[in-house]
Amino acid sequence: MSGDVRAPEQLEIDRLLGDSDWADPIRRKPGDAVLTVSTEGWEGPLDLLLALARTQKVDLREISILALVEQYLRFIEEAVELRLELAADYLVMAAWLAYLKSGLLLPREAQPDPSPEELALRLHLRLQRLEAMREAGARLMARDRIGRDVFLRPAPEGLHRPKSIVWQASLFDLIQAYGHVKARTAPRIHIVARRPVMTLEEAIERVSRLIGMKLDWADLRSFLPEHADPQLKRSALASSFVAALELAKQGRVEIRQEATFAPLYLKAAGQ
Amino acid sequence: MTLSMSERLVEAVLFAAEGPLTAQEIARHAAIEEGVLPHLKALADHYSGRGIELVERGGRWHFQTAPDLSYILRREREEPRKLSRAAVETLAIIAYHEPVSRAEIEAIRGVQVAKGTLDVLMEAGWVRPAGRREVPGRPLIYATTADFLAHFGLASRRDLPGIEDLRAAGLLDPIDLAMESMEVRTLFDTDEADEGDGEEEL
Amino acid sequence: MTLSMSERLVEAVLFAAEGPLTAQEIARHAAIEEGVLPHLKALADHYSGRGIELVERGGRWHFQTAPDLSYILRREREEPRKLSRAAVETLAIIAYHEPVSRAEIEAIRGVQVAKGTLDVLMEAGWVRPAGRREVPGRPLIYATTADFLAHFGLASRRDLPGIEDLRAAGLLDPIDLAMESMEVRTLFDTDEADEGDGEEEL
Repeated sequence: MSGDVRAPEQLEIDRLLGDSDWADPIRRKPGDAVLTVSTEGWEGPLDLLLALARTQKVDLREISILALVEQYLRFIEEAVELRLELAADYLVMAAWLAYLKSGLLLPREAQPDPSPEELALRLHLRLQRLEAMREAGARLMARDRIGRDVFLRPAPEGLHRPKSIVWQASLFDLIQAYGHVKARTAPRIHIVARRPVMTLEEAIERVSRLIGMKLDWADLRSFLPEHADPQLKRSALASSFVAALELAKQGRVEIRQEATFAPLYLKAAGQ
Repeated sequence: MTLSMSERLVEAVLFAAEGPLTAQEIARHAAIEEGVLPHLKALADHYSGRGIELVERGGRWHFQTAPDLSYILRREREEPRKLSRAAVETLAIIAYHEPVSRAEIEAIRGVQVAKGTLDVLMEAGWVRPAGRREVPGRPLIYATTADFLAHFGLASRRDLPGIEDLRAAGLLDPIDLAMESMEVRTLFDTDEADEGDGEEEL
Repeated sequence: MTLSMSERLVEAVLFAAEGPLTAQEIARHAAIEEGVLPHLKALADHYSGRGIELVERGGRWHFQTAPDLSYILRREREEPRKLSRAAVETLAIIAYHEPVSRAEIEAIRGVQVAKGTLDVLMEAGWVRPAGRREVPGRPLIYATTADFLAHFGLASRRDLPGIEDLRAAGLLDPIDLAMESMEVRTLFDTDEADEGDGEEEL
């Protein structure tokens, strides 16, 4: 787990970040083939954050949360630039981290509740716990395991038993059997496991289409689908926010915000 | 007695072997260049008079229980028997829905339950008759026993994973359905309502 | 070394047994009235440094080959199927925190427990449902089994690598508890859900 052996995904991060602040990066040459950056290498945002934290090459207890937040936001930004489809939870985490970052940078008296230090500490503790379990798992797998390192007699004779017939079945057999019965006889309802998500592409398409129909500054929230369920709304908000940033960067929209945390207003550029 | 590395390897190879091995096979498995016969003889001496002995039969070597202690071994007819799939399913349904009648078990399984299946479960001491249902025909109803809980390591029936837990653990995935459909079985009119009732009781 | 009749019996029982046995089971099979623990200890001593060793795992005893011979014995054998990263982490979380609910596993990993992960661990015989947590919703809780200890060569859960250090560092406590003990003012008495707040503020 530790040491200098660099996981492929870590090399990917180096490549992606292309910056010497964190670790000896592998610089991307201009004209390189398309980068293969995806979030599939990670099991969710926390996993990605932990991988990023490791690139700081210090004890996890000493990592800089602010630097980590910046790393994550840059990763997401790069991924967005590369027009990669990001799962909603990565964007939600990005939004939360952006909030945390602004909190950490605010003067002390203006800090909201709960304090950003507390939120940062929570994130820190979560990363420590995940890392601890990851290491524990690795150490567990490295033990002298039956069938790999130590061996039993393959075909013991078996012992005389007090009862003449002993029936064998385990709890797993039992609950598995019940699962089978239920799966076999229950009415088939196919539930699409995929959560309702608005992809970045969809959001860009939607925001750029709607922006043309708005004459004046319009709240970002007015671009969201009205009758969507709460899950899709969360995803749509996050995606539309990133879409707005992307469109602003392309010079197609203007963004205005009255104050920190005030509503975001969008307008088609040049109107 | 301190064993040499070669003797230790010969001992371990014989212990973990699927069956009797020739000296050549032992040497190969233990990656020993020199002859293993002296090691085998030393080990056989060492084990003499113990609970286990090392013996040679037709040029092959193996460990066995000392002959005077063989009475502790299982006799052939005592093979522990694995419950049939039908029996495990029936037991599971009784455990989740008890008390249930045979007709109710069949409705839930969607397959007929042979009389012998319930007999096996009762013989194993896991299922008992628990009175009669006060409906026309007064069918016998069945429930699980304290032995059942003990055998499966459950404090109570409420500790059985619920449907949601099974789903989350992947145990409701119809993986084996292809296999199932190949089984010849009698389909009953499954009354889904029955199932619902049972679940509520858990 | 000359063994007593009782020691011979204990040795033979363990040799012929199909799985690890508790001291009680050994006494019953060997028909020994007195305690077998002294015999087990004598045998374990006798086998130490040999090709085979007698070990105690979770209160049950079994013979296995000596771990230092693995490099020879492992040749020609197939590696057991590798666990996925998700399964390894889930197993570690259950082992170090047991008993633990699915939601608690998810809180630590930051992702949902995929279908099939718990299934695989239960099928391997390493994890079992261990009752329900007496909180609203009565979630099922999971724990490890004696087979888990045997497979990973642990005499007891106290032998889990680094568990004392992790406990001392508070890394096995829930985050809320850790926050409190750090005497940080906790305004939100909720758990991980706090994080969701951020995004509403956009």
